[in-house]
Amino acid sequence: GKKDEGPSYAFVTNGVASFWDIAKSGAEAAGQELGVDVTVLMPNGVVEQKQMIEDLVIRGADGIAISPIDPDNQTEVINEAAAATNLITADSDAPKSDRMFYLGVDNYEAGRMCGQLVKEALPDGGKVMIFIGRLEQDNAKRRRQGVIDELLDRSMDPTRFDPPAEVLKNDKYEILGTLTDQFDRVRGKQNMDDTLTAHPDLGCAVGLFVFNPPLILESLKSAGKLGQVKVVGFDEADETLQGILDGHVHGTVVQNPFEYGKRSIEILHALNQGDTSVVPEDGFINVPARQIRKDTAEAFWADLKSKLGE
Amino acid sequence: MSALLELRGIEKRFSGVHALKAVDLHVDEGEVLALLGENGAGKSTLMKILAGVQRADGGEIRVGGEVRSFRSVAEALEAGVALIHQELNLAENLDVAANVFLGREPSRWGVIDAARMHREAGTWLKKAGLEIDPSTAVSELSIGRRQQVEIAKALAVNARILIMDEPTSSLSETETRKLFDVIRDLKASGVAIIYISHRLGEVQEVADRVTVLRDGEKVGDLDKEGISHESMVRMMVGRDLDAFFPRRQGEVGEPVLEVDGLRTLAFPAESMGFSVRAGEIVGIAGLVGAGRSEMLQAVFGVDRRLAGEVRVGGRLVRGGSPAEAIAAGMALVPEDRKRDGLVLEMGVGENLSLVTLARDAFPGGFRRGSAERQVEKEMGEAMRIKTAGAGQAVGRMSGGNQQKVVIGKWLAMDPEVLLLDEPTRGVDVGAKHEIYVLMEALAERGKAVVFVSSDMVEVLAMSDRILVMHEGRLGGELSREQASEEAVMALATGGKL
Amino acid sequence: MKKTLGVLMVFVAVCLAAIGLSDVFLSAGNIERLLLRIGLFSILAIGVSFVIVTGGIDLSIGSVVCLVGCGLPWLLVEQGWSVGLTLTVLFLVVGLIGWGHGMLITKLKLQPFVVTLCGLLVYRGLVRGVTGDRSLGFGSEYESLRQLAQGELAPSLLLGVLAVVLAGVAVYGWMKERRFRAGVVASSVAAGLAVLGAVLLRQSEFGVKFPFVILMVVAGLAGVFLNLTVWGRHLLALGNSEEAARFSGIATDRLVIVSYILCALLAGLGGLLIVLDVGSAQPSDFGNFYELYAIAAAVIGGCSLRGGQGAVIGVVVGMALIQVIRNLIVLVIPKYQNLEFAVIGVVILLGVIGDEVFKRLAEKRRRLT
Amino acid sequence: MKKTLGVLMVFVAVCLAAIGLSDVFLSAGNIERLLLRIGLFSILAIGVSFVIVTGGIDLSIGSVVCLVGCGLPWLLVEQGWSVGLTLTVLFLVVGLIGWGHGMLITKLKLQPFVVTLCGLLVYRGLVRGVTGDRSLGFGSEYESLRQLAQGELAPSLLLGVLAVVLAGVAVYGWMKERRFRAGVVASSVAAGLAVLGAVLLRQSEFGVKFPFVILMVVAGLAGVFLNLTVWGRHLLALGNSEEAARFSGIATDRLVIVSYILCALLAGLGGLLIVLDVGSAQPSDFGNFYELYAIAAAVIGGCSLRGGQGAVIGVVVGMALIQVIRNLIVLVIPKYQNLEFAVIGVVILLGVIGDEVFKRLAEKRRRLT
Ligand SMILES: Nc1ncnc2c1ncn2[C@@H]1O[C@H](COP(=O)(O)OP(=O)(O)OP(=O)(O)O)[C@@H](O)[C@H]1O
Ligand SMILES: Nc1ncnc2c1ncn2[C@@H]1O[C@H](COP(=O)(O)OP(=O)(O)OP(=O)(O)O)[C@@H](O)[C@H]1O
Ligand SMILES: [Mg+2]
Ligand SMILES: [Mg+2]
Repeated sequence: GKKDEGPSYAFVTNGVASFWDIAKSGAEAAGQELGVDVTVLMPNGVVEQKQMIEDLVIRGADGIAISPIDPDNQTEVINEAAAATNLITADSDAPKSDRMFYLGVDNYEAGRMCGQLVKEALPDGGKVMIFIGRLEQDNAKRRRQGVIDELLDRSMDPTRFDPPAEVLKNDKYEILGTLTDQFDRVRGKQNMDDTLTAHPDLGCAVGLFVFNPPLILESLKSAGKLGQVKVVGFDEADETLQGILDGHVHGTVVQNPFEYGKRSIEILHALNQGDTSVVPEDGFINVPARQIRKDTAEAFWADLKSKLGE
Repeated sequence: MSALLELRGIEKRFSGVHALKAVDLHVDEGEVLALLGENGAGKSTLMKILAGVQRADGGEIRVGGEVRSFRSVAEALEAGVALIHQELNLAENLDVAANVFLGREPSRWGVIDAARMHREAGTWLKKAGLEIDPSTAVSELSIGRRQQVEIAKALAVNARILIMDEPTSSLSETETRKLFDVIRDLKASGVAIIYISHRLGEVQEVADRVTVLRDGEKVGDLDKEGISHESMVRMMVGRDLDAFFPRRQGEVGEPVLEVDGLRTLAFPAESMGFSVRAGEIVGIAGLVGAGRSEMLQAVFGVDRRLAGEVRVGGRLVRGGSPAEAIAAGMALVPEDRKRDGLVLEMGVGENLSLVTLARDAFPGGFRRGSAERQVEKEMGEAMRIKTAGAGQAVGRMSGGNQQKVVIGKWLAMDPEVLLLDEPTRGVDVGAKHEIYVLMEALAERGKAVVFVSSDMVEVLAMSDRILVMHEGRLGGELSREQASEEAVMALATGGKL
Repeated sequence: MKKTLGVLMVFVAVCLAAIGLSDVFLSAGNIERLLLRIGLFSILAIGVSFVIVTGGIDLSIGSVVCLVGCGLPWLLVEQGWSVGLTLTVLFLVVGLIGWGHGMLITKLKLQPFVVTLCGLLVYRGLVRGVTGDRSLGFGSEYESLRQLAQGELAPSLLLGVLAVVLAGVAVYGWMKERRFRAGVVASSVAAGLAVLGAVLLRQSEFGVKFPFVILMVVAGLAGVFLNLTVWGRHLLALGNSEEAARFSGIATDRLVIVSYILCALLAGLGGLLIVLDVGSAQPSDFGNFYELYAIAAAVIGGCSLRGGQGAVIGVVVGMALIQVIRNLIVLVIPKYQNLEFAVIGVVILLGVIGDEVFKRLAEKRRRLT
Repeated sequence: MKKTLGVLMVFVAVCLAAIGLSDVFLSAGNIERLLLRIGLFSILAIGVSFVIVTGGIDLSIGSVVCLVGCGLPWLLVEQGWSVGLTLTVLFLVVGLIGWGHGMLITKLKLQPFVVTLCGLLVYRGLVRGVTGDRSLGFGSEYESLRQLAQGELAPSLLLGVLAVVLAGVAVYGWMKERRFRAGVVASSVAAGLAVLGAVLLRQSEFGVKFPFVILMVVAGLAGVFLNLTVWGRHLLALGNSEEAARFSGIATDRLVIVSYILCALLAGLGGLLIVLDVGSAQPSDFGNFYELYAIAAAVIGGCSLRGGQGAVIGVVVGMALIQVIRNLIVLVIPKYQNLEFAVIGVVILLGVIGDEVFKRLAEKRRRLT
């Protein structure tokens, strides 16, 4: 029972990953600051995500932020929850739903930023392989598509989808494919190992989920190819940042999970206090993605560490 | 007039064994045909073919003159053929009534008429000589009682042709008598019965005709007049067995096995004490369910003792694990050889050396292959175990040969005290004789031998002393001179001498 | 019955704890959702208990859930098939899968664990390959079909159903085992009253979703089948001793095959209802681990993996227990949500240990009298 | 031996196919990695085969892998424990886990499936709870410890090991069953020559990672234990018939407990090596499903889930088969990577079906002679 306690807010992720650890720290930091109760839940799959949202509504959460796994098909659950409490989406949007607004990056754009990094790393073109946890979720699809479209110099079209089974190329870049690991790290590393075997002339490996770049680095290290194959990452795992400093990773695109968590809670609290000024006109609060290269890595990492209280 | 049942030229091969070679057989209405043969002769196989459990490789089955071929048990039942299996086959999770009617439950629209089933089951059970509540769980019954349930189950089929494959192997005198009454009734109502048994006394009593198999071949028939112990033995074994029960006059020495104040889980209120001397053979008699097996198992330590002391050669043997009993020189040949006696998937050699393996091992626990092979050779010869080639799984061997493997396993460790629970259950005359000789030889060498048996003849002939159990109690003790069928029966049913 | 009583007691205890710990546990909305979840998942558990009764196991349930759960939106939305055709084809395929398992297990004598483990790998693998591993869903279409999972029954109708079920349970308990009659009747009535109370208290918006109603029907049929019919009896017998059943003239192979078909079909039904409820499915994880939940529920509900023992009511209560625990954790201690599995594991373990200890004590008492 | 021969043949066939389909399959780097993976995962499979031989099962392997895999970086990096203390504590805990399983199974007579299913839920749940569900890793530290998984042995040393193993296999096959002597010797020599050839062809950068060497040692010890010692025989006997073993004075309970402890310890060893190799771990999914791979490898390698049958070499070959298939898919048809599970499932199924059919044919032939 929570009757006479203060307001409580919840953040529902789209899975369990270290990316969300950072968001959790952000949300909890906001909770401490505001003196409110904050819960971060990490479901496995849509079924569990639905159940968690339902249970949170029943529990009487005063505001919920979620990162929907399959936004197009989760409209109902989101609407139901939105009818009961303040609801925003973070990290991944559900534009067709009644969510109040979306807070996060445009994953397609972030993907294109990542693509730019690949172009920088491989100015003369070459073979590129994409590694990702899984492809089903919306942000993954868009992020990957952004990378591909940027490399192939295609127009901006976030709705495009190239099946993972196809080899895509233009005169410079050959995208060999997209390998998923379903969050199994051993698999993730093996995917890179086998790619190195099959394509000794691999130019660049792109790791799109937070744990992918570190696995790519592990694999390169054990193959003695560190520095020979370019690596472009996504998100800010410690190993990735260290890799940038060491010169083994060309760069990474960081979202701002800490901000996702922190600002979600702050905004939900404001809404709960009746302050509607926080609602953006266009329904989108952009927490822009950034490219981190060797020159910016150190400062970024120091800042991150201080935020996480390390 | 053609016979009710006629088998012609039945053939059956298993891998490595030609189990049936062109066997002919026939039975008439109201006739009791005894089917005899040594262990592994092919009796059970023939009957399984007849009951639709297995299919013949060749030959013809005629029921009432009509050629039939049973592809399943259901078809055989349909044709009026029922089989009481040699090994128990009951669903232990169900109650007695459900087992009696298994596969033929009285029902309406698929819904079981439980009340009717229990009522009728009660009647059949009574006929089979078992007066228990039909809603008793089968798992709570002793082996002998389970065999009676099997009998009731077969009776309830109302078969025209009823096959009994060693129905009395776990039954004692009283229950056997009741079965014979049933057989007489069935006979009178025109049922044809095929009766398989290794107790030749019974055969003499009930059979109208005898057919003998040897090594999968039919060796001949005996008609009512020709049936005698000697003639049957000669036909089965191919020679006379002299001195079927070896006579004994060894010296009896000091007590080797002493049991005092023993209480078991089956009868927690009763306590027992007895002792057995070196060179002595003690028989333990009693009705089915009297607690004999339970007593041996508690002495040996496979079952927990509630109280009591067991000493071997004066040394206390703690209960709770057979390993200690073995270390003290005890051996137990269990009643249920398939479950407790043998590792069915393993070969003869592996089974024979199971107990001695650790003793003979190299330092560091490595197995000594030479010792294993020696045990296999020695015991194989001593017990005259017949196999269908090296490496044959014991589960595939005939019942008698399996029993020899179990006994051989224990003899290999050269025990001081040998406990045997129904050692000749399902064993043919030849092998029985060999087992008797073995028991005798052990006693001769100053070992203590205790055996539980439901075969009255055997108990009377082989024991120096008979202990009779009744409902978990030692009801009395008979010396060789006092021993008689009447005396044993009196004590077993709770009476006094 | 005895075993069912044990899990029922644990369940009641957990529910009481839930009522004490959370003031929204008994709210109409929560009960409604709980019943929905119990409905969805118990269907799987009942399916697997048929197989468990035969002494087998089915590890492919989660993948069959995935097959139907992903196949439905894929065929309807992406391939544009009609609802009728899609359902027919899906359930034919699922039936064939069950039949295939049964055939491999009975005719080729392969081990159920191995056969269905391969099933687990193959069906999900195929779905992933065929659908190209993409997210599938209904968007905002097929609303009428989705009513199958989302529609509600009025409380009055529910009460009727409940009454019938309770009566059935009571009668069954009475017929089956007199010693436990009292306990069963008492606890069924208590459970009934609890639900009734909850309903009356907040009758306002309360409604029972169809999956729970479907579960009631499935459970009722399964209970009758297993406990009262000849085939159920035969299933129990063959689960204990295949030989004993075969030697009694029972067509054991056919029965085993039927039970695998039933299990697959119920898994398919569960998958159908779950995807209709959730509206979206990802081939790579939809239904993941559901077989383990289903098996766990069956086991705490009184089925023995050695075969020959089954109890439909117990299985439903077992699954209800799991669902209430999950619900409770999110309601009361969401911070420790990642301990959820540990809690469920511990409760299951305590349940089976308690059961065993209880059985031993009873045995001892019986022996001493 | 017979069963081992079957899976060996399939394995050789798949390898030949791989050589034909991919020109990099035999490259030093690939072989090196394959051996590493075979090493890492076969250790788990050998562990579970001890339990399977007793007629039991261990579903908690994946969670034990998670426990050690996450516990190691957590204790070292986050809690700052020393390496020695961490390893001691972890393996003590894992040993206790195995002991607990064994005790519950032997003394309380609970079903192995249930006990270890609870283990599966509880250990991972606890790790998730305790570590707060966050990613754990070594960063760039603990390089020397990580050498345990990443270090290499020179080819010459490998050849020595290989030769010894081959000789062992040959001698064993010769002693065990004369009829299959020829087959075993031939195929071992063939396999040896193949590896030898591969090595000589590209001796340049070839080295064998320690996990494979550790596997060789573990497999050697396990093979000796199971086939040559008294306890191994006792284990087989009790797997076939617990009662008969108990009546023969074998301390069945103790043996069963030991086999669960061994299984847990080997799972822990596997988890240790895996995390040292990969460098990071996420509590929610590290080791997920590994028990199923391990069990599958054990089964295709010739262990029967009914107990009483085991074959260490077969188990290793079984796991090698799985790993080669995975490798092959990524090398040759990466676009169908999501069909991987389906392919593995089909191969396992074909393997066991082939085995059964082969056995039946042999039986038939024997009958007709
Ligand atoms: N399933 C089987 N597979 C292989 N061989 C078998 C099988 N069943 C029986 N045999 C063999 O067939 C032969 C006949 O066995 P059967 O059981 O019919 O003998 P029996 O006359 O009934 O013997 P007993 O008196 O010991 O019961 C034996 O050699 C036995 O080993
Ligand atoms: N597994 C069991 N579970 C419960 N009770 C049992 C079990 N086995 C035997 N009993 C009971 O223990 C008592 C003694 O059985 P026991 O087997 O020792 O008798 P027995 O004299 O050897 O008879 P039999 O000739 O039938 O084997 C019987 O009353 C029986 O009902
Ligand atoms: Mg026989
Ligand atoms: Mg007895």
